[in-house]
Amino acid sequence: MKDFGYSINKDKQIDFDDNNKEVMNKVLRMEPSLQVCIACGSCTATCSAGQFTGFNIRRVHTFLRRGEVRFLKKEIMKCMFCGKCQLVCPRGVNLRNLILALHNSLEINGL
Amino acid sequence: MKIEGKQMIWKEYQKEIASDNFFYVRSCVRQNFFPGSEKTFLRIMRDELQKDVFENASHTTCSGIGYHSDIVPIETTMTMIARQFALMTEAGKENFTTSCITSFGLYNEVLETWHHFPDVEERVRQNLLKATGRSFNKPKNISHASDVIFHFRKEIADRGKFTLTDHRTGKPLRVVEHIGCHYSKMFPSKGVGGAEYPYVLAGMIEDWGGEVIDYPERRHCCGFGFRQYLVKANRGYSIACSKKKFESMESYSPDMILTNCPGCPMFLDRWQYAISEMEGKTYGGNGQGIPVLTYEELAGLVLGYNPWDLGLQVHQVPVEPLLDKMGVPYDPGMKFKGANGEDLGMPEAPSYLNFYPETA
Amino acid sequence: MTNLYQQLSQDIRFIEGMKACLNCGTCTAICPAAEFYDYQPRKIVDTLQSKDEAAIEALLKSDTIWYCGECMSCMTRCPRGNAPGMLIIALRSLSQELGYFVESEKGRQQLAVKRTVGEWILKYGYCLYPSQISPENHPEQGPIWEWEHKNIEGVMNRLGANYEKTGPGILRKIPQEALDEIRAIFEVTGGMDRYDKIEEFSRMKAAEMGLDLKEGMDNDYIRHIYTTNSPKHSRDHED
Amino acid sequence: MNKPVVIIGGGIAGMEAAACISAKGREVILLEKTGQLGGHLLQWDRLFPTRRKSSEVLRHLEKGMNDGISVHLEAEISGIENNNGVFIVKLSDGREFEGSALLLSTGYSVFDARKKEEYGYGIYDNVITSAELEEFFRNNRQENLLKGIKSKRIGIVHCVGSRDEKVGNLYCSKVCCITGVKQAIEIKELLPESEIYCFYMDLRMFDRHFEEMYYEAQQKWGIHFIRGRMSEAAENADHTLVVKVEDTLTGLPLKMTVDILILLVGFIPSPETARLAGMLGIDSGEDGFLIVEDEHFASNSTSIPGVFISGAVKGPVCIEHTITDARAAALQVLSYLDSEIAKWRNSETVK
Repeated sequence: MKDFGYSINKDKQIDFDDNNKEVMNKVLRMEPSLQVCIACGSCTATCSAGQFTGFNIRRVHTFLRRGEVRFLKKEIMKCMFCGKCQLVCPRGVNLRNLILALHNSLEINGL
Repeated sequence: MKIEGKQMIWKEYQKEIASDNFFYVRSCVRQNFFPGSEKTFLRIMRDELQKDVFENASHTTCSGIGYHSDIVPIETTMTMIARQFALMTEAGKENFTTSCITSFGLYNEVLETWHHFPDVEERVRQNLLKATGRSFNKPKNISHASDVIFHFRKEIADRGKFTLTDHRTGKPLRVVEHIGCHYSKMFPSKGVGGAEYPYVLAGMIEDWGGEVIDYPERRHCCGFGFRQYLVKANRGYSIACSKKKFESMESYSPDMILTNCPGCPMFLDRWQYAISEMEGKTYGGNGQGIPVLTYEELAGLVLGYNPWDLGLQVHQVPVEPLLDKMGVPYDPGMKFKGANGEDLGMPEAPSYLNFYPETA
Repeated sequence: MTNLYQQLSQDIRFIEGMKACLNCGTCTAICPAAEFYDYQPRKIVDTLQSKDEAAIEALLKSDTIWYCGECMSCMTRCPRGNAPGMLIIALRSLSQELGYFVESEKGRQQLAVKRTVGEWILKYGYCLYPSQISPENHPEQGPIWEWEHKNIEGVMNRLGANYEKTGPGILRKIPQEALDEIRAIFEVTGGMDRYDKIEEFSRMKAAEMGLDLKEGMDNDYIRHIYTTNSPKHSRDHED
Repeated sequence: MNKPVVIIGGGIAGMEAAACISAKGREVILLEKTGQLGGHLLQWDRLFPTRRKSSEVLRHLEKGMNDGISVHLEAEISGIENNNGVFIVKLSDGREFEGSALLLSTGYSVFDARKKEEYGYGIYDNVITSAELEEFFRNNRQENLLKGIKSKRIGIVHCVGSRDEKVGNLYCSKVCCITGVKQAIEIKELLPESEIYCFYMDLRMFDRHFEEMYYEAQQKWGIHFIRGRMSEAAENADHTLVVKVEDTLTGLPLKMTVDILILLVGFIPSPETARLAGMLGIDSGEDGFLIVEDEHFASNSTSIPGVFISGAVKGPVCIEHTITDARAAALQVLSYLDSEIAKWRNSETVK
């Protein structure tokens, strides 16, 4: 193969058709309350880990729902399980369980 | 796909296209990479259609590539454009036609700005006068050269010797079109057919016997992106955009890609080569590429011009498969010869792209 | 203290491109740059709309504003009549005026553009000129271009060009009076100032980076900016 | 001032106002341009948020149609004269009616989705509007629509023709958000296996029970919501559609294939309203809807004494609020006529 001095950029677009929905479905079965998330961001605003790292739990959930799971494993390690997110959620979503279920399913799926 | 739906939109976007007495300005990219196309445009207009197309040797770039790669300020570009208008005015012309889509977009953009901000126009007039002593009238009609060919597409078909059909089966050839972003994305009403379903190339394809193939990434940019190609470090973006289009059109097995803008055919042609060298992938089946043509080249083929007069030999993706389908005769031995048949050597064959079909 | 937002709002492209953004993302959805870079036209408009001086300064010094390809697909679709691509033009202008462009890898590339297209405009009257498009800097142009480049006069003659000759035609020699007029236009309208600024700020940056910068393309700084592509721009970086 | 009240437009507002005015003993002439009363109710299947059949609401409105109301169908108006508060309404077939007050309740039109060219309505086979989906439901033809669908992924696009300067409509059409949620649930009921994605900018659940319905859509039916305005749709060779949107909550562009795309089309001022308003000299706002005398306190009267307006001629409105508005309009019409009578009595006394 010829070296042109650059390579073809990889796509960043979310390709929903090709993405991994298995982890999403598994996590949603484990924690159905995630379905009622309205993405208001209250969780992220109050998040202890988010004060000190780039952790954004609202985004973690959104990425999961779009099947963009490739960098979630690294992300969820930042959560400290303090539970403030759950306390403020206006829809009563069990967000601690999101992280636990993600740990579990990413492991099972070898991600 | 319901064609009536598109026809309805096409009706909404009819633009006025002048039919004679043009002031013609050339394109930076087309002159370098498709000189035969500009030659062919003038040949069709002057020799076939007996139209008056005037070119002033002193006209220049509009500086559009510089402007869109942001090294040339808007004030400078507007004044460069004003100078072109001044040359047109001095030539006694009112119908401005340009070989370049970036220019076409900029001319429309600048006129739009002047319309909303007359003080800006006044300043440009003063600057032009100060720098060159010239003054100008605004054109009555601005067209891209493809608008003009579109305008005369039926006349061309009437004189045509070949059609966009497979001469062995009689079936229409499958053509994907690529419009070029600045043709109508900024000002939909300035382009034939608007921004979403431009008709400028589709109309030529239909009237010359082909079938227009719509594919999902039809509207995507070829990836030029000005600075995104000009600087080598950025070309991974440029090629990725074209690749996205090839991947999207591949399953439709198009016989050719027809283009509007000067830059797009160069990129759609060269990136097929680069992808083949980087990934071993070709898009036309049997190691072949998908031939990419300019509208002038296609018009020339329809009219029966010699493919090597049109400049089809300077394509990296060989066009012979298309010529064979259309039944256009050509002399392979003359492909890379000079004007008087002199030997200019032969280009090297790429590693994967089938460049010399007869030796394959 | 200069107010960056105020400076931007003097720019005609800013006036035309900035209405009121509702963050719907219709621009980002079809933006080619958003597909391949960490770039969202929506965020550009939102940042500008916030009038947050620190955020705007960061933007002017960032790689972000240099990712856009100015295809203007965003302009077709915005439901509020904004034109993020036009705002990019205004941002890049100001970034160069203030010398902020040299603070980012992608911004520094402006010198390479100026030394190629920028100088070709003044010298040849066109943005591109075949003798200058070297196969080594443009390997993707392929063997066909190598052949053309080697036989440029023969090929251009075959295709009916008026290569380097007087009178009208393809790739003709532009009359000296016309080139003088272009130069005068650049002098009068700030084009030359822009070129000088790109040169001057780049010279300072090259010194700071300890890279040699001479005239032309054959020097360390130009080679560096022309070819350096940090992995941070690509998706591989995230994986 | 003792002549009847002429109501133009026999949809929800016109019917309810006619019933209320006539209940107070005033004679009413109700003119309807089509062959049937009911307006847009005739097009819908079930209504949000109650899921009550549209025909049920229509039956209720029809109960108000008593002997004091003379209904004239196929009434195409050719001219209106205003002789110092006496209105002469002329029809193109020669019929003529006189009234002491005029109520305009000519409603709205549904946005023509073809104008959003990039969504391919009228071009791509599987792009339909929310109004068409109602037709399918009404006629129990949804199987027709949904048959042959493979993955059964359906996209619902919010704000089609609304909040969009490109088509000249800056305003919000209000009812589309909840209509989308309702239709998503209805599709899920029919096709439990389907995946439904709503593409929205804001979910404007402005009225009672709407938010609850949105909650139900998520919780019970697993309907997905992606925050981003759809930028374009393109057709695949197999007639499925690729849609492009920014998932603004991740900040990334997203593409997905759907089998069917449903466009939630909004309100536009009806051309008929504009024509009649022109005859009467009532002004319309920049959005094309008619201007009321006072947004708060005279929201059914206009700049012309004796001319009243009600319902969607004033802008996007749901059925419940249309009915309430029609009653308010009836009250304003009746008060106007009472005060006219009082003025006349006073002037008689002075004489």
